[in-house]
Amino acid sequence: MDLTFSDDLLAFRAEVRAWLESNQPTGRFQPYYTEEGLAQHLEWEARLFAAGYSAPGWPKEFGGLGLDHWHQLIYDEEYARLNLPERVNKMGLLHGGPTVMAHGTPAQQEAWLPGILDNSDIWCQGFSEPDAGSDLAGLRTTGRIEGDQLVLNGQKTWTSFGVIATKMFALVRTDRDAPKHRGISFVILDLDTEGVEVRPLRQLHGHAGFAEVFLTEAAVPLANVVGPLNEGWRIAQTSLKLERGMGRGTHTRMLHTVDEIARRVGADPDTGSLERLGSHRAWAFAYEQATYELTDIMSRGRDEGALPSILKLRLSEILTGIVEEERNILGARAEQIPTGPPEAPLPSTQREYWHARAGEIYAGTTEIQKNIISETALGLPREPRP
Amino acid sequence: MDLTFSDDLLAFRAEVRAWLESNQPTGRFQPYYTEEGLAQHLEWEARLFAAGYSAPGWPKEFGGLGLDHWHQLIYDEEYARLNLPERVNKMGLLHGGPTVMAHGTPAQQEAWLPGILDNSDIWCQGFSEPDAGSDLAGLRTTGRIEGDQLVLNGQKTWTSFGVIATKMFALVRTDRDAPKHRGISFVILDLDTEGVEVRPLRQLHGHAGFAEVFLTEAAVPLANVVGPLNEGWRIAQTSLKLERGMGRGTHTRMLHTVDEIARRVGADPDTGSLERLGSHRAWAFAYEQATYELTDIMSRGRDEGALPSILKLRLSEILTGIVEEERNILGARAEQIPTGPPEAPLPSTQREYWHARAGEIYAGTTEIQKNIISETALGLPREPRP
Amino acid sequence: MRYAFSPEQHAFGESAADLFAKRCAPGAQRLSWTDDSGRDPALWRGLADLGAPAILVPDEYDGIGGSECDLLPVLEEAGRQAVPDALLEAVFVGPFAIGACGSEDQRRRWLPAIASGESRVTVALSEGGLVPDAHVSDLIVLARDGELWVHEAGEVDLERVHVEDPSRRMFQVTPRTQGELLPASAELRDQVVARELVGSAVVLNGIANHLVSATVAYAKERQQFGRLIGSFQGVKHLLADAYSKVELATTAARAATWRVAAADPEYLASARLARICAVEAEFVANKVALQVHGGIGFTFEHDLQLWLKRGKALEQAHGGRYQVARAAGLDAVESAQRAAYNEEDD
Amino acid sequence: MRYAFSPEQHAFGESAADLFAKRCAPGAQRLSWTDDSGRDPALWRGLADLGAPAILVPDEYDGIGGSECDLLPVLEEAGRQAVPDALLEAVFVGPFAIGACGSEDQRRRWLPAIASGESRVTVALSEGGLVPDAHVSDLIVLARDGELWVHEAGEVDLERVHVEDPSRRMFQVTPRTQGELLPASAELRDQVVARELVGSAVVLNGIANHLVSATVAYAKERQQFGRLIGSFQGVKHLLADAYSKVELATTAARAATWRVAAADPEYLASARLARICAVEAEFVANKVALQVHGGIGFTFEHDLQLWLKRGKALEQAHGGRYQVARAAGLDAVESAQRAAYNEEDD
Repeated sequence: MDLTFSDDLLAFRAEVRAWLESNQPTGRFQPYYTEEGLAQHLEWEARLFAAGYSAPGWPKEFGGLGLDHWHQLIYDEEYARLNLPERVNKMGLLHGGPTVMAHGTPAQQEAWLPGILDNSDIWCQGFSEPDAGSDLAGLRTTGRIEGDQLVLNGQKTWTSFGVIATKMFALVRTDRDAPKHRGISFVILDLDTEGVEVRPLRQLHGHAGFAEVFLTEAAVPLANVVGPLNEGWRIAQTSLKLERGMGRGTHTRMLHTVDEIARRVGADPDTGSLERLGSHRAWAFAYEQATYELTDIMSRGRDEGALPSILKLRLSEILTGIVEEERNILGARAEQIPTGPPEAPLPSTQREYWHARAGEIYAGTTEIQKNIISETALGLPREPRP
Repeated sequence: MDLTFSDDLLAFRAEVRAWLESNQPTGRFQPYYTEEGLAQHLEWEARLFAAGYSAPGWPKEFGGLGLDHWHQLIYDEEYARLNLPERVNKMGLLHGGPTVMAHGTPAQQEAWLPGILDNSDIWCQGFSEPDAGSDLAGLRTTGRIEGDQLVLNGQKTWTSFGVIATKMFALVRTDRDAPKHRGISFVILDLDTEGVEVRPLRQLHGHAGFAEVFLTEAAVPLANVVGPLNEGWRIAQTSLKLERGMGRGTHTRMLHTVDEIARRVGADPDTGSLERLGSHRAWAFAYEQATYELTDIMSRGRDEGALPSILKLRLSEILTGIVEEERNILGARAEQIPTGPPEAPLPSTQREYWHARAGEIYAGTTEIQKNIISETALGLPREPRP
Repeated sequence: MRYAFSPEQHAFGESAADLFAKRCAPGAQRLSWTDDSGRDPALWRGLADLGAPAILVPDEYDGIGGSECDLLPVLEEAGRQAVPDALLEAVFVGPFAIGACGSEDQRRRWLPAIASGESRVTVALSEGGLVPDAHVSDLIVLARDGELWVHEAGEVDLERVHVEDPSRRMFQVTPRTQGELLPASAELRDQVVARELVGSAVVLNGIANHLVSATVAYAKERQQFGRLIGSFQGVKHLLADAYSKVELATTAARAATWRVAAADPEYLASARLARICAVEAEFVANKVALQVHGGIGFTFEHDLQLWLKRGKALEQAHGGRYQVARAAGLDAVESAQRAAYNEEDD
Repeated sequence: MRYAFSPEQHAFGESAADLFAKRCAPGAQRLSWTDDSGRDPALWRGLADLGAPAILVPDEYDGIGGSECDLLPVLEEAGRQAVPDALLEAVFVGPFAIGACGSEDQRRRWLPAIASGESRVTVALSEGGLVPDAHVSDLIVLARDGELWVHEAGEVDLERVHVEDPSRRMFQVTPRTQGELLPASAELRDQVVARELVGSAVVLNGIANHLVSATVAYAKERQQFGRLIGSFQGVKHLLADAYSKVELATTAARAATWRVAAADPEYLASARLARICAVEAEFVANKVALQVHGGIGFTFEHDLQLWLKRGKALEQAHGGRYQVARAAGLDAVESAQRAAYNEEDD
């Protein structure tokens, strides 16, 4: 055991912190799905890009900083520590881009990756469908080969960043006769293709950046398929694994929320509140340390086993516990918001509250994670198939 | 709505209370499975019998008090209020006897019921088997018809009162070719029958009144079968329903335990303990009221629906919460006992603790109750059969 | 004993349910969100025609002189249909407060109009707290310096405070005059508090009841992995747990309402206990409902949000989750001490 | 950074595991229940031969001068095998307390014998609390009037206090003499407390780890309804939940041990956090283990009871569940206030 950060990492932290602190935007941004908000986000993204800070995890050959897992963690911690704006091209940077790097042809890489870096293209993910949520492989959107084109029909939903995206990486069924997990292809499509309609999907807390995407005879070049045709499920594992893995700055934000509760409790401490606070603080600490442990494992190239699922499961439960406690402490004031719904999105307390509860559902529900953990880590038998 | 006890019930309560208070035994009894304890219990039982208080719920024609549901509830509340000794012939009084009354022949009733009343026979239940716990219908003990005899082979377990019982009502498989829930018969056997071996089954908290019962070519008269041959599953529902229903004095004992915690918290109240106490008190109140509601429903002959399962599920969770809280309040003292194990059974705090946890398992585990509730009350589909 | 509603009570609840279904269906409620008032005068008129605000007004002031139990089915149904109106204050706590705590003169002046529905009352029992539906109320009962005061609508300034649930209308009320003191004893004020606690529990139980039943319905039609999701134990057990808690909480609230109505010596403690169960049961139902609905439940278009947000608001309103639990803990301590004292006495 | 044990630490843990398997298998442990001492001198000799009590004794007193992290695999394993011995006190808290808090003279007198295993030490840090394994200890460290005192075995009266777990040996210790004061600062005493908290967390994690793995094994062989019970989501989800909590608690305890060993500024707060996670995780594992085993787990003959009872005892020992949570809550308040102060300072 050795739980100290190396001098190299400490120096890197200082460097990142210094740059972020002196370059951070002033004031809070509007949501990215408003015109003003998008402009603010893109300006900030441009500043990151200019400084080479746009894609810390990408290899240098693709324009990234080529950071290893530990340096990325430090970067993400510092970014989260200052509560800096969400990266609007997250789906391209963390999911689509790395998948193209791993499975795309050199021509595809050359065509698509630069646009992610400089935000000339904003990417979104087209995996979920109305009837394919937890059961992702139950997707029904079809891709029909016609000459050198793939003609798409179907509906995608829960497309984060969908309202501002220009490109989507999607899973479509290209062989209807194959078993459920086969016959799926991974394809990139321009959202201005004819036959593509993007409708904003507003959430109950007012967030309106997600979208539903309707595909009606939308023709994309067959050359846009990443990896072999009908091998899309395997290809998508790259992206899904990243999604189910850690959000590298999550523990920092979690600890920050606990601090906020601690400050409120501190104003009038009583044993009941202190006991609950102590417990929340304990699990936030455990989650932070488990994030480090996963980073340690990944940086050694060792098998992560079920640890990403364990982290996802515990993360959502710890976070919902914390945000519920925030409501308890605010009491009757917990429901108050500065401006009237339904026009405006909810302010941070309520937004984070619902977002934490969403965490038990997206990227594999709590129930799905428990299935994965019990079957892979514990080796318990699968449910009998009906 | 009308939630007052009638004058008649109030008068009955006063009468029962007066009798119990002036006739109650002094001092605590030894456990019934010790020689001294059994003598103490039987002497108390004889006093109850002499006063006609032995079987309040049995019809007068069978020697009971013929009390209706509400009067029984009052009786049980008063009995529990004074924390009087457990009835050692509970299995005969509440389960075996009523089943014989409902399904037995007049000859069977005449032969067996008086012995339950005056404790010349103590009854136990032979349902559970090592491989048939939650899956009770998976029982393997067989009954082979030979002439006018039923020859039993197999093993019963978790037989409460088994070490002092003289008779057992058991489920045995009399038709191996029938589907799982068919081909089972309900039979009464004398435990001194040749081929019956009773071994005490000690529990982790030292209680040694349960038994395993081994049956090896044990021959009982075919006339001891209650109800038609191979209809035992249906017959047993009478007994199971009683078991899954309420223990009529349970709410009284639960409220008593909450009072004990309240007394300890009162010595040094802090908000954390008060909050937890308040919550436990609330659910104990809800459980008490739901017990009354079930009594109300039963006394009107209306369908109880899933209410008995709801009460069983909530009872075990409320009780384990309360006994865990008792440990929290005792802190490091929670583990202390007056005499050394493993010879002596644990004293009341620890005994009640483990007994409460056992409540999540016996008479249908928490998981089984949730299945029952979700399928009967909520109409959710069954699991697909493998 | 009889836990079921009487035929009259049942019929009263059914009439209210019909009225709510007609006036407050989710679609209509959504239209009200962008409406300045957000309140439907026809709903109030309908309730007045049913006699709801008259139930707790004594006969001699043109009321019905009924029992709190009579209003129980209406409040449960208001929760079950997420009725966008501070009914709890307008038909339950408010009329009782003025009837029980007002002077003979005050009662004579205010109660007949309250009973007829001509005059609407609202209440805030936490000092300085927001007042629901103050903008459509003619009388506002406020707690100040440990006493209850009545203000008429013209004598206060209202500032709307936006809240998460767009159906709720909450106001900061600043009186311009001193108002009229309700000359009540502490005991009578406790009776008002008990009605707020138990009424709030009843509404929460209605909300929780809907959350569970709507989710059960969804689990019976949603397929994943080639099965109805309601056939997975992972889903069934969550729902059975929530359902069983809501059932017990509902029974507890009915029993506590009876005790409150009967001025049982334990009425205040019982009201607290009922509210604790209701909050905890709704909390679980709220969690399970959204979890089992999954993504669809998060959409602004799905009506589940009406109950999700109302439930979260009422968990914290009317006393605060942990504050009530602490008070109930103290009640238990005191009652245990009394019991010990009586035993020694024996 | 490296969370895994070093090869040496791993090997040390393996050796201890082998020793425990040889000396403390459940069958052997049961025999000790009726034994007056209940302790196996060969186990202690074996541990001494492995160097366990020497790890925290500095070189200059014939110790090994190792780190708390070196003992971590041994303590985890002691929990995993439910070792019937107060190892936590004898090899972890005790040697450290005397080394860190003793005077030079005291260290010279006591540490070499502790390191060799000739002299065994036990500790009770809660004033007036029971002392584990006092009957086989040569030195007893007690907290009194906020200070730490050492008593030699011959100078105290012991009264055995029976406890639920028949493998534990607890004593009320009444000193006949004043004993020797360990002249420690409050800071040093905190370091002793932190070791008790974190070491207790590590042992609990070992217990919880066994509870989960034994239950998983049972769920893979027990059939009901024609299926392995481990194939029911109702069982799988319980186990996944418990397992994931135990995993996080284990990581937290390792990290906190590191901080304690490194005298990190947050060492005491971290030790408390680790113990909170360990208690909560073991609590869930304990519940799930018995629930999934069902009746068989309740029998006196089944070995599950060793871990069930040990776990329940350690949930309450070494600080008390809620007491530690409160202290950790206060730590969080203070740390948040410091952070706010620093931000203003920037």
